[in-house]
Amino acid sequence: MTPDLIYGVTGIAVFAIGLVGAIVAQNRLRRVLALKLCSVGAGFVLIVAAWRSPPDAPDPVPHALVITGIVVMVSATAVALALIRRLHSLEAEDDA
Amino acid sequence: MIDTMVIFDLLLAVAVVALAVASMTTRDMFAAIVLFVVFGLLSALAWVRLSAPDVALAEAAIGTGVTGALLLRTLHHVQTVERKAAPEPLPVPMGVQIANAAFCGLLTLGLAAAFAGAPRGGPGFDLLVADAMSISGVDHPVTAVLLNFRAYDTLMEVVVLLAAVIAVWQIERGLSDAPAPALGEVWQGFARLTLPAIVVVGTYLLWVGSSAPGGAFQGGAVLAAVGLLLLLSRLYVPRPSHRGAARVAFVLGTGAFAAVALLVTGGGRMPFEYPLEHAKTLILLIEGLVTISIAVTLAALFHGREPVALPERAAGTGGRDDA
Amino acid sequence: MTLDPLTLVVFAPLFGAMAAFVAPRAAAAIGLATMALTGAAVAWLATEVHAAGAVRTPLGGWEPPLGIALRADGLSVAMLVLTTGVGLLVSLGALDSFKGTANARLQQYFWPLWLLLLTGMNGVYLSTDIFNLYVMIEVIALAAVGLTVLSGTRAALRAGLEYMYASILGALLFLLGVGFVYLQIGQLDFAGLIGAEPSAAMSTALALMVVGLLLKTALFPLHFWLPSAHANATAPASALLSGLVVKAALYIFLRLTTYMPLPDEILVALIGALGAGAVLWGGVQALRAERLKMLVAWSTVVQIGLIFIAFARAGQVGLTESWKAAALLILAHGAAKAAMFLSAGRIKDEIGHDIIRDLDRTPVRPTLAQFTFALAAISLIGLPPSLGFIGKWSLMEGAMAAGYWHWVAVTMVGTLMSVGYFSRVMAGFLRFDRVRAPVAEHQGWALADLPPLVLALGAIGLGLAAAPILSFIELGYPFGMTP
Amino acid sequence: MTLLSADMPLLPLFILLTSLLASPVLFALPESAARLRTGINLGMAALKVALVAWLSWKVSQGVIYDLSFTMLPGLEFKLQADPLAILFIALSAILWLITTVYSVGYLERGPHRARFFGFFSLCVAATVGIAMAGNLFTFLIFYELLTLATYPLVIHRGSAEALRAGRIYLIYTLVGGLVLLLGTLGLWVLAGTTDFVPGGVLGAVANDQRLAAQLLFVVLVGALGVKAALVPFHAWLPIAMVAPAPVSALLHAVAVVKAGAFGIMRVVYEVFGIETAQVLGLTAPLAALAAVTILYGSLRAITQDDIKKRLAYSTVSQVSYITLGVALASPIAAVGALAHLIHQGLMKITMFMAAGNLAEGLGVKKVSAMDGVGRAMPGTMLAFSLAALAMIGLPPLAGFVSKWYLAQGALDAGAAWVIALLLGSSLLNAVYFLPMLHRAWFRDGSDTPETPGRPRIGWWLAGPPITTALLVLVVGSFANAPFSPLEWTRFVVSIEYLE
Amino acid sequence: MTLSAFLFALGWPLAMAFALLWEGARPVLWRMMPLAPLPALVLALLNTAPLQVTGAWLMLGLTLGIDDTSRLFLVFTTVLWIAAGAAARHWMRADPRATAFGVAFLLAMSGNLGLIVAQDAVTFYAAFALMSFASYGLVIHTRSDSADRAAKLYIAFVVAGELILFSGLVLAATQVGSILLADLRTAALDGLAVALLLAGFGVKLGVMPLHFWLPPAHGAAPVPASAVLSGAMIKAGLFGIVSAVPLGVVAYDDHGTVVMAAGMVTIFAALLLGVQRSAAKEVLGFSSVGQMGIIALGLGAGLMTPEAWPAIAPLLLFLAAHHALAKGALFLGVGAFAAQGSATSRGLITVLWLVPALVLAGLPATSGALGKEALKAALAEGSAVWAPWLTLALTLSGVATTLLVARALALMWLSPPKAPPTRSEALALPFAGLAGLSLALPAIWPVLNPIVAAPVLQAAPAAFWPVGLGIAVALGVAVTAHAQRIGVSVFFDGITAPPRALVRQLENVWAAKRRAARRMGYAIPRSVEAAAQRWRLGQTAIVGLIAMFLLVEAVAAVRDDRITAPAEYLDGPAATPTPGTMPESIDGPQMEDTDAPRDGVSDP
Repeated sequence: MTPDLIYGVTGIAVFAIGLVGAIVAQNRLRRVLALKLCSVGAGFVLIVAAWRSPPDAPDPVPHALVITGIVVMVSATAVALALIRRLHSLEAEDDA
Repeated sequence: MIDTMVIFDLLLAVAVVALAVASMTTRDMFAAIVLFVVFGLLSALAWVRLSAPDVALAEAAIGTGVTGALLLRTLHHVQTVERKAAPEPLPVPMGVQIANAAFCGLLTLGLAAAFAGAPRGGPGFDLLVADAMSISGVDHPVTAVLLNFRAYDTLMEVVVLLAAVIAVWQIERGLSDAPAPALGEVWQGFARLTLPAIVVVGTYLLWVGSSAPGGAFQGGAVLAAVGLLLLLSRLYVPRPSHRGAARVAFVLGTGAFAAVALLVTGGGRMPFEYPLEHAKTLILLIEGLVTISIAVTLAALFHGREPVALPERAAGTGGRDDA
Repeated sequence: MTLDPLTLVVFAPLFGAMAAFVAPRAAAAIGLATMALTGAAVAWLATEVHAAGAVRTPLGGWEPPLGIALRADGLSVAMLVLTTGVGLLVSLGALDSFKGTANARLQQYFWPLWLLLLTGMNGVYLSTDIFNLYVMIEVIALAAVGLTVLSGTRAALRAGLEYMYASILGALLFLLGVGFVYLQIGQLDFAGLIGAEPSAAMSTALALMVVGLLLKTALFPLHFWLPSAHANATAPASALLSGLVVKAALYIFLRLTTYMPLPDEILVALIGALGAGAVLWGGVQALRAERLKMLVAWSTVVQIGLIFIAFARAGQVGLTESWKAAALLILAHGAAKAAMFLSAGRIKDEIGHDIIRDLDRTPVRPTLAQFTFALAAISLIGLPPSLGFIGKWSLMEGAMAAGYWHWVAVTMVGTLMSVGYFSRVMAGFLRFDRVRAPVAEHQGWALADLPPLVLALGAIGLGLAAAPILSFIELGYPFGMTP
Repeated sequence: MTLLSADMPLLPLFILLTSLLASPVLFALPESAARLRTGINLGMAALKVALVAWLSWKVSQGVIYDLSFTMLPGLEFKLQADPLAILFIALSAILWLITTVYSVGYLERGPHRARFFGFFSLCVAATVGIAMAGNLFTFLIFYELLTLATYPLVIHRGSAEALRAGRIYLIYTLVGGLVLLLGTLGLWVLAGTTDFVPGGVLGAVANDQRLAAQLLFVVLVGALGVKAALVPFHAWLPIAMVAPAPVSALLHAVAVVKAGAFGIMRVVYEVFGIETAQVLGLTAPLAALAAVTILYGSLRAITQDDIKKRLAYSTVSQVSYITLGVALASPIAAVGALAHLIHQGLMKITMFMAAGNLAEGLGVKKVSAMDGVGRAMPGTMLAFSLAALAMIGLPPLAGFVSKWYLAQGALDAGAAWVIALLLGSSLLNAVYFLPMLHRAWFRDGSDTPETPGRPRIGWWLAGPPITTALLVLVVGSFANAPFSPLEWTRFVVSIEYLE
Repeated sequence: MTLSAFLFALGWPLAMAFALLWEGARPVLWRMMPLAPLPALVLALLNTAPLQVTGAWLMLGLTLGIDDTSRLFLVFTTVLWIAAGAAARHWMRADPRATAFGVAFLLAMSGNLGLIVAQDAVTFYAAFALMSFASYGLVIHTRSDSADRAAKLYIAFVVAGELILFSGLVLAATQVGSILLADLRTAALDGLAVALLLAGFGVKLGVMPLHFWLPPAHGAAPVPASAVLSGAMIKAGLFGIVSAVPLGVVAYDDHGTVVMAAGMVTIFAALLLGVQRSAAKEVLGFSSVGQMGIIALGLGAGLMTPEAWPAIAPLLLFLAAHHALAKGALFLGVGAFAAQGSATSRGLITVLWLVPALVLAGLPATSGALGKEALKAALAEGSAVWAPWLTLALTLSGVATTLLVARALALMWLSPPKAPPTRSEALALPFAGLAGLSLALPAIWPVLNPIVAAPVLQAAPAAFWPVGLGIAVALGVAVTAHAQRIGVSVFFDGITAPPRALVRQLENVWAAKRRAARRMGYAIPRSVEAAAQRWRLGQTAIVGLIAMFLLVEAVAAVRDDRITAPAEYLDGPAATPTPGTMPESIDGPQMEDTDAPRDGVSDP
């Protein structure tokens, strides 16, 4: 029962939850949220893979990759949210 | 000792999963976002447990902090801009739901099995990185990877950020300044007080990045928080005349990064191959500029629309200037 | 300065994008200059590849697996040439299409986004690292979504959001796949993949990455986002999206399956079956489509399916050959579809709508655009001597030689359906008895008609150059083939 | 300067280019530039005739023209000017010139002239390409090009009816083309080559994979039979009659149906080889199919009141003479078939142009309205009558010559039934043509309102049919002269049957 | 077997004839009409061996008897009379002059039967005359103008014929010094006598140019009478020649030439004249003339070359029987056809009618073909000069007959003959019986007399084409004639109308179906696509595909037949190279160097 196993399974679970959310959710914001969960799940898997049982230091490369992933994800999220906002405004115009 | 840590790990894992489920199932969107923020912080905690403090910092600051702020801002927009009740989404037939559930279950099982069957702690880049650290120009391995070994990825990551801000400006182009969330009076005072402290923290994070956990992204995120606060507290109101400067700020990090990458080829080197003696300087320079860009960009992403001169007739009604 | 073309191919559009963003008023000029520079870089690269077979640059001097290397072989260069060439022509078309003050703002955003898109695509074609590919497809995704919603209409935004979701999800699936790859072999470069022992983690990684890519390339039944996204974008954006962007994911798929072969014959057949589904379903939808651009978008679904059939047509064993058919079809579709979308856009601009059944009710006949449309259709249908024909020929030849008659049958049915839906459009162009007003034949000629015409002629004429193209693609043995 | 040397190895290419390059120029010309267009048209057509004459001379002297260009590994785009090709090229070149003259007159002041002449040129280019194709692959390319180039011509009028006809035409021919693609691929897979070689390339395959070879034959002939209008693939031809008269003339006399017949010829002689085809037991069914088509076309023609439809069904019937001659597997019959390729072209184009003149000048489109038209348009109707009599097979007109050889060939091949078939068909020809002549010359046309006054037919319209009618007379009367179609045909057959 | 038996057989119909005069007996007698020739038939069937009886006191020394030839004649003649009687019974049911007909019919029957069993010239002549003159009543029965004319002509020829015959017989008997026919036909008669005999019998036979009476008479007589006239009575001429002329004994070249030429002319002239007639029965009459032409060919050959006669004689006998049955059937068929009320039954009768028609025309394997082919073979043994022409003529006679029969058929439909009111099916029975017999003749004949039948059975198989050609020409002519009658365009409209209507109907159905299909073709994809969007099936497909991939791969892993990485990549770059010292990467030489195919699977 090492942390990597625990958190690896956790990561996969989070990814799966996110995936379910992404394909099932109808609310636009929740779909973004779900995708973000997927991203965190993928991050878990990479970090777990980088983990070495102490005292060995972990592999830094996956860490760098996850950081990149986080930044990429926030960018994508921002664009998606901007789309949601704009679309909402336009649909509101329609209603008015 | 081990046992308690395992219990802690287990509890944390259960909490993370539970929060993830909760954020997906809670009906109230606001609650879902809050749950998500908590989930993000706990995930960051878990990553600390996995000896990944840099990632944890980045996740807490960007993945959770900035993302949460973006989500809340959007939720605010969606909830304040009046529109008729959205059409009820049509129900999906039971068969499709069952199929979804079955497939996802199967998929999860498969992923878990594959994960369980895979070697862990196996040979990665550890040895390669260790060998190359001495000539990387920095002391902290993650920073070395980010800004030297895989600098190309990082450059492209910043490009993604740039693409995002361009896309966001493009998407929300011409939108009038719809009511944005603002902080109350008390909080504005609080903001004034905290701002200098945050700037210091951010700069520090950037600086330590070369030798200890921290770096451009984390620092940028923290500095972006400054921007958020400025925007929220209306201490800074974007104006059309600031656009040029903003554009420059957006591309500053990317441009510098790319330019350095190319310019080093002047010495008969490969792109990104910093001369050993100047490596640390160059990396710090790049980091600094990238940090600025990241901070400004994240703040701009939060703000969303490009600051434009409002046509008088359309003021406050959500009209478009380019229609 | 030891500048190498590989780096330049990626960096030139990047700098161009930044410059165009910073100086919006000069965006068009910067954009064109950048296109020219990129074109020159690609040409330079092509000569080097031609001379050396394959060229590579380990960035930062760090060799893989620690570092990232850029590598170009015949296939990469072919894709680059397609991207740059089509891109250049579409850019020229865009110049005219965004004329006028109302569109000035569009132009300001079009150029940086398009150049970033180009950066991403060029990066994909030169990449040798799967994580790098992930970042690249994200660059592409964000820029592409930006272009999709350029028109700012409600339909475009809805489609763009759906596209965004699909894109992110596809990328995340890919990312998780990357995670599994690292988990298993501790490396991320192509060379590391080659020697990997089969294992559950690698299989899972392959499944995740392949499905992620299929989602991004919109193979039936994952095409749900494509038709409305491509049909509702502005014409130059549609041309880029349909002609180029889906090809990036397709290219990654092709590369990946070379280094990580699909572990079972059934999967190859499954991919082919999905392709067949795309051909048939896309064909049916195109036959019933009401709008011209929608029809063209569905035709993209069909063509993607065809490319996957080409991939699967000879089974796992014949993958070496299948590649060529797929590559030829990719090139053919890139040029022809871009031409078709541009001309469809021109027709829509001139007539004022693109309802197919009312195409013959207008006295305005943008002859040249219609002619271009027909030429592009010739390549897409696969009539000789177009490049599409050569691709289809290779596809069917391989399938026949291997005795896979079902793929031949599907291809033929698809071809017939394409005749059906394109002739619907042609009938609308050529019918005159529903118009009272005198028909102005050459009305609506414009400079903007030229780029699509060149593209369409290219799609047809390149069929004559299929042999050199094929031999060029094989430079550097992208398919691991021995001559 | 080797290009311009005495032998001019690129001569076939130049011939192809005369019309291929004319096409884009004609497209680009504004609608109003009528004179320039006419000039280019006639100039190019005349140039082509001259080049073809030169080429024929060279080929008759034994010069071999063979151009090829690799398109895919092992697969070449190949042009060759063998005597068989020359036969077809010469036909298309001469008739292009004549039809161009006619079209200029016919389309005077009509709409879409730029488009019309552009596609017209393209159509001729495709025909030349088909003639010179050195392998089935190249043939396929031009075959499809022909389909595409003729489609806009068929729907030139842009009416609903024209579009319907165009759609049917397109469906038939494109499906045919697709099947031809399948057949070409099959040939490529089976034989490893698609080249046209006198004596065939499938001899070995026919032994090993008899069924596959037979299937291939069915596929190829079926595909080509669409354009050759073999029953049951003929339905598009009468429907395509909505096209303007020059198009009909070209479709029927030169381009489309002949392309199909020519393709069948190539397939039988140079893909399978006549011996292999016989060994495979394929010629007899083909002959039977041709016979059925001959009778069916004639029978349908009798009942048609629309002049062009009657002519169209007549084409269905007459073109199958060519197929029949090929299928009889006798050198003499082959002479008949090849000669008929030319003769039928001349006869049918005359009749279609004459029919066009009737419609233009008098508004007469029905057989029942033909009363007295002979007096109203004597020149046109003389040409028409000459061609009709030639169709029936009266000596010394062209039709007689080919029928004579077909009959002889039938006896040579031991297929006496063909004689009966020919007699029957000639009888039917008489049944549907003679009433037209009777009406035209021996009935009073007082009840047709358009008759009074001289018809508005200029020499641009009247000249071409008269010319072709004279040619009908000449090629029949001087059949044995050097360079007559018949003589050339014998030359071709001596090659095809030598192997 | 005694004289009384013969006398009964001959006297029975005579007695019936007289009994008919008594009104009360008529119904019974009419009902017995088919039985009138029965005794003669029984006589013929029972006596398989030649037999001769004499009644020296009767006439000039009555000699009756049966030999091989007469027996066969008697058989088919009686059969024909039975059938005709059966038909007459119904045909005459409501006829006011039925009695007269019946008397004439029975008298003629007696005469006919009598002449066959007669063995001396006088008896023969008497019976012959009885038959001939009694037939006048049959010919004139309807009393119409045409019947009158026909009867006049008939009687004129009969008279002349009887005269000539008489003189011939007399002359012959004088020369031989005996009135026994057996003596006449074995003696060397002089040319004149033979000429007279030939002419006299020729009148009855109807060979040109002595045929003029025959078609009108056959046309005018009621159907049952026509049947016997054509089937039985004209054979009397043949029988007479065979019985009285010394065939096979002396060569009569000139006579033979004339007869043969007449026969040849007859065959074709009958065609030319026959097709112009406008009544079916007249045409059939001409057909009879033509058939007698064939007989004449045989006779002529026999006259010229006595050696060939033994071979020819049985064939002529066979042909006579063949013609009697077939032609009788055809005549009765015309009657049966006329009696039918509905088109359907007429159609049925027509189909049945085609049986004797084709038999007559010489469809291969029928009696007509067999007889003619055998005759060809036999004639080939005769004059070498004539043989090819004879062969040709015989062959073409098939065409001629076919055309005539076709003409008759056409006329039957176009202008159906009148029939008295009667039970329509009653007339069909005798017709069908005769038709069947005509078809079965090749099987029956050997039973009756194997020796006589032998050459027939050995005949070469016949060609179909004469009949086929005849049919084709007939069809062509019919079509043309019809077309001309109603106008060419009307005609073509007519023949294309049903298929056109069918096609139009199909087109309508097809168009309706197509419209429906088009609607569905538009609606279904749209709704399916809409449902897919609404139910977000694309999203499901994402997870579905991944799951499917994983499943397939798991199964493949379990089966352990996975496709592994390409062979030549395996010896690729080192797993953990150090930075800066990595000479190779994926575009290193490892890919170019190996010759192995990329896939490890197909490695040979």
